[in-house]
Amino acid sequence: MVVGMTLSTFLQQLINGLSLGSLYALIAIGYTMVYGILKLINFAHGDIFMMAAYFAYFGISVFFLPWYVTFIITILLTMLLGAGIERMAYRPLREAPKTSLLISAIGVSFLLENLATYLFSGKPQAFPEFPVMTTPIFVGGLSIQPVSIVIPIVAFFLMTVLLFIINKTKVGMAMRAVSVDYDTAKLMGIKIDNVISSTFAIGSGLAAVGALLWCMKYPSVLPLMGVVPGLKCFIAAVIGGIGNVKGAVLGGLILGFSEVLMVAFFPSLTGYRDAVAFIILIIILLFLPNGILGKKQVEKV
Amino acid sequence: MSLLKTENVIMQFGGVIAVNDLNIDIKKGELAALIGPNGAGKTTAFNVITGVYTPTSGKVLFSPTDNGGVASEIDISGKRPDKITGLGIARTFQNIRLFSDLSVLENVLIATHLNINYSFLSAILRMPKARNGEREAKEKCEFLLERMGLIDLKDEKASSLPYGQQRHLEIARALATNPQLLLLDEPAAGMNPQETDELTDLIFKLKTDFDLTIFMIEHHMDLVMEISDHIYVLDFGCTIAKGNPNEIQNDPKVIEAYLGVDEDVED
Amino acid sequence: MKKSLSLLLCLALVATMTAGCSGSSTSSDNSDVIKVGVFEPLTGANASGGELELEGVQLANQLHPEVLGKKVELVVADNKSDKAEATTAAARLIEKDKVCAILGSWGSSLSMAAGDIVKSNKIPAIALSATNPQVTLGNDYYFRVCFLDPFQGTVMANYAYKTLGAKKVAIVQEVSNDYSVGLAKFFTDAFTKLSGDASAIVSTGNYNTGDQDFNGILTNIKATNPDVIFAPGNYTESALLIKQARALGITCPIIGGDTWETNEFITVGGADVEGAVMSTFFDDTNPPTEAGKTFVAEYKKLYPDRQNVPAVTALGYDGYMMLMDAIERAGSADPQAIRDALATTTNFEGATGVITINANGDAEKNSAIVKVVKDGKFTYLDTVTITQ
Amino acid sequence: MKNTQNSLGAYLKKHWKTVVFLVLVLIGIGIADQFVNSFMRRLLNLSAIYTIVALSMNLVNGFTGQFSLGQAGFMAIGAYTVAIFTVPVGLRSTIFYLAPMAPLLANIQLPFVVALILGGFLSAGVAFLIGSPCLRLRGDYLAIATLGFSEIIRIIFTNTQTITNGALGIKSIPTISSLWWTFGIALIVIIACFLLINSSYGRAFKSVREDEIAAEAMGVSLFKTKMTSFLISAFFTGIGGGLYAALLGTVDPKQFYFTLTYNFLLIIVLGGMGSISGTIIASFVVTLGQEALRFLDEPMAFGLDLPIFRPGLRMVVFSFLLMVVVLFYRKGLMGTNELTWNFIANKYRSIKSRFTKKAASAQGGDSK
Repeated sequence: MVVGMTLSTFLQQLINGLSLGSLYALIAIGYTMVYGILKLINFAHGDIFMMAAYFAYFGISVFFLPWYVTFIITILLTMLLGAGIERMAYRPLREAPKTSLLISAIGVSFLLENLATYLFSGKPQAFPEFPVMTTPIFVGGLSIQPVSIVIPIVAFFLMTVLLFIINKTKVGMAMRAVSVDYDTAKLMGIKIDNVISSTFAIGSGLAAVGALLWCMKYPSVLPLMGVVPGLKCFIAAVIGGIGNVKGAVLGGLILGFSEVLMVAFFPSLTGYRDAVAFIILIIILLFLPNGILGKKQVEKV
Repeated sequence: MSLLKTENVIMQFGGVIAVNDLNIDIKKGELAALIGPNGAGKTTAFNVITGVYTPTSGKVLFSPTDNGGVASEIDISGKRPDKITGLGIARTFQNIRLFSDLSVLENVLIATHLNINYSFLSAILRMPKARNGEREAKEKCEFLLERMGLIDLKDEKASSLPYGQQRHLEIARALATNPQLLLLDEPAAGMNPQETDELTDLIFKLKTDFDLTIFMIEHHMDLVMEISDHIYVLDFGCTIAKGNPNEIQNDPKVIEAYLGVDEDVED
Repeated sequence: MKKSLSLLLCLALVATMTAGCSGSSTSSDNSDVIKVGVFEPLTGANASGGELELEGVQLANQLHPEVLGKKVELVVADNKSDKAEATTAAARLIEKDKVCAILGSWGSSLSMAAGDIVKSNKIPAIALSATNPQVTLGNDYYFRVCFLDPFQGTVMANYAYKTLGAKKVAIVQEVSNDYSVGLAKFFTDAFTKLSGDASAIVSTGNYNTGDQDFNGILTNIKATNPDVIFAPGNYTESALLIKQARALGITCPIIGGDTWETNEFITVGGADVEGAVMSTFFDDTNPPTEAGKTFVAEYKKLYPDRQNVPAVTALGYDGYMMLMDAIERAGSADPQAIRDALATTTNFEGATGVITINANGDAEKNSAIVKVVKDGKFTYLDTVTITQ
Repeated sequence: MKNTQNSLGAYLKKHWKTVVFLVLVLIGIGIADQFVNSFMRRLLNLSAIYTIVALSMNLVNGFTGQFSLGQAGFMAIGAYTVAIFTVPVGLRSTIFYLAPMAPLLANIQLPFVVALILGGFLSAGVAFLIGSPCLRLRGDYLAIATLGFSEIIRIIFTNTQTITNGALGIKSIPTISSLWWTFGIALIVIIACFLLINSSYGRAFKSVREDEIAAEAMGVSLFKTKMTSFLISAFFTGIGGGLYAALLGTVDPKQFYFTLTYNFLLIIVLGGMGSISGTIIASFVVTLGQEALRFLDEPMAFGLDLPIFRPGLRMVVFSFLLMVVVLFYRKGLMGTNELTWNFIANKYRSIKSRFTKKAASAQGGDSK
């Protein structure tokens, strides 16, 4: 099978991997930020992503708003939703055992999925087309959709912006403080609630950007569309070292490439594609428990 | 004959050296104390001995006596904590770590788990072996609670006990593992002078009754000086002095590093 | 306080439940009403199909609300596209609601899940669009009004080989969907037989329900340069798959099965699904029977803003009408009598064609409609008749 | 001899209420088995199976404090074992009509009980493989890793057509309908869990939940303890899965999507993480409640044509309920308590005293 593969097929697969991986990366960043600060797997992240897709769909296809207005509204609404979820479902449990928080996260995810099914029906909605983004350009047998180029650029741009926020701004400093030591940060007079809210808002905003780009590439909107990307992107964040923004991007790319290359090199195993992410996860956790770029954590006794 | 010996133990976390070249030698049957200012690395030393941390380098040698009365030396550095407990080292914690949601009796019973001789299957089927084992464990634990004056509270939740009694419970729990060496991490912390006196008596009694060797971290100098056979002083991870209470009290280095310079260290 | 409150809450819940479960069974004694169960996925992955079938049944019920002088009452149960729910829902229809027959369900596996229950309770059931042979096989109480997968696979293989003149075919199947896997297999068998070329299937790709990215599989397929791609599966996934195939520069025809015929297939697929070809049960522009014409007219009256009449809705209509016919012939609403009448259905004029039930309980049908997406509409292309 | 007789007598004397209760339960099952209609029977059977699986989950999640989300996968293993080994050999060629069954398995048919137990052991075997790497992970990583494994199992079952029949699933599994299978096994599992929890092993589980470092310092081997709990849980879950297959008569991979696990999570959260009796009550409440709330999905609920009643509302209500429990009744119905005679007596007393107090204060108010 490898023998039969031409160079152009291989390059095409690399392009596929790059754009898929960058999408994973965008969503993974949100996971990593929330985990970094609350040490919580935000199971609802994938569903926030789904809600963002619906917001955009309603904006353009139902309320007929111009796309740029819709995008801005979508991102803002999603940020609000993320912060709102934190306020309603996570903040009351901040002093509770970790398990309660995790269950609450699963509960929110479950609720959003069921709510979306109830409100928007289980039928897929067609996301509006963006011909500029999707009309392929053919370069020597390779087909490249502009969106496949835009996704990695946006991902890297947002990663840079985020790194700037985290490392150079006051909010970022507060975030880092909270993530290192919650109690001390509190004592230092950092407004923990605000910091956590803004973390959720930023993470959800990134999910919204991810959703917009995702829907341009895969234009169907469904209540359960966030489940699988959600799980995979969490895995991407773990692979790269959870809590680490660069790691999330790296993990997303690794995951995207592994999935596509597995399909490319082992066509008979394509049915196992979704298992790839989990297998990589378990291998990584066994040999690099803190991920590729993660820091070692010492438990206090 | 030494029961516990550490040889050049170094414990490093990233760039921080918490314990630097620790050399202690505790003889069987003695009561040794580890003192030093806050952050000197005392609890870290305990954690290395009990296996919570694997030392960066150095050896921890433990010579437990087996049933036949024969002692053999084992390097326990890097062994798992439960294995080390199984060999005969039990500990209490500085910031009490009871199983707070469980009853007082259950807390102590858990410490007998390593000596049970029945399988989970016979536990599920309630075989005679399991029933007998259960009964013996319960008798033993009730005896220990009696000794620690907690028998009337055996069905209370551990977290509902007052502070002092929680410390007693921690000791009872440690004793239930049948230790040869008992490590006490600040047993008198937070106690008033009267309670401290009672504790002093208790430690003495336990030591003889259970044929224990005791190694403790303590800030109450009166207590330490009164009951210790041997004292080690740590500062910045290094052993700066060792000797009997008299020698320590007169050691200029100790006075400088610990007693002299910083007077309110005890709090 | 809180705890006792929640305890009370739970007790209340159990109480309602017991009351609910035992209370309503009394109403079945009401002999003026004939209860017919409709057993469909109304939530979950198959909700779309379930809804369409239900609409057909409801339309038929509106037009023919009475049989034997009694009112026919539809009892709808949602099986949530889930097998465990499907069995409870079926048992509930039979035991609690005391229905005399069941219609449904969209999705063969859901119908099969109910198979044992209708069989052991001796309640007749009619599958509307469930095409898997296993639904009726070995079950004397399950009937069906549509054609079967082996037939459909053969139809599409014929279309690909004869009409399109294909020599090399690539298959993409939804590996987690029994319908898709079955159809792909029957297609493969029929096509290799027709072409006499054992290696006519040049590649087979698998994907899972819910997948959205097919670029990897499609890039592999592109390298094998097939004449046709056969991709039976869910409409959402299929629409995305076709879009991505076109974006990759794959220009060959892409064909599939009856599940494609939904509005969502076109809305999601947009311009890229133009030219996609599928087999289906019914063509609303040219109904084969008088009953079909009536049905189409009534449907358009009820849903004036809908572009075309879905085939599964027609099958839903047929299922109900065939049941009414059987009840009339049986002269009673006794389940066993209805079953026997159903088994002897001959030349019943349904909307989708003339139905004769064979020994297996299946509708004898030897032709299928082939449709193509043209200008955003499912357009009649061909009627393929297979003679065994 | 005399001694054991005495102890038996003493045991009966001490626990007569429990014994009477158990006998009543058995009689109740017997009566129900005779008279209940098949819809109710199915619900009761399902409740009993949910009790088994939820209890197994609680063993790991509630008692041992390890957040595992692998129930669906272990159920799948048990269910498929029963399906593969009990389907009559004669029917197999029609069931595996796309790809014939692997010749190695095609002619093996086992009695139901044997297949059921085999399912339990296979499930435990897989749990061992999964547990060895995963149980060393920290809490939330364990959650995602076990969830991943359950998905991998589902994906494998989808793709191994000659063994599992892939997406087509296996139908015509000989079914059980008597309540004795499910309730009998549920009772055994309940008693086994109860005895286990009250043994040294159970205390070790709880110590790991309460404080891993202290547990280790008391000589409890973390890995061994977690593994024991995980294996027992997987074994019982496998059995539950086998019963599930035999109840439905058909299995396919989609049934074991990871959201199935959320059902059990809801149950143990509602019942109380770390309470056996809570889990039992919640299993029945949730299973029967899901049925009772069906009217929410029906447009004509209460005879009113309200647009809010339509398919999907029921699940919204259910997920909302889960959130309410998590946020406001974090300990669930029972917390870590058990519904013992003492517990009931205490509750009764406290409620009674509250009422008398209320009555007293009301009277006081009156006299004023």
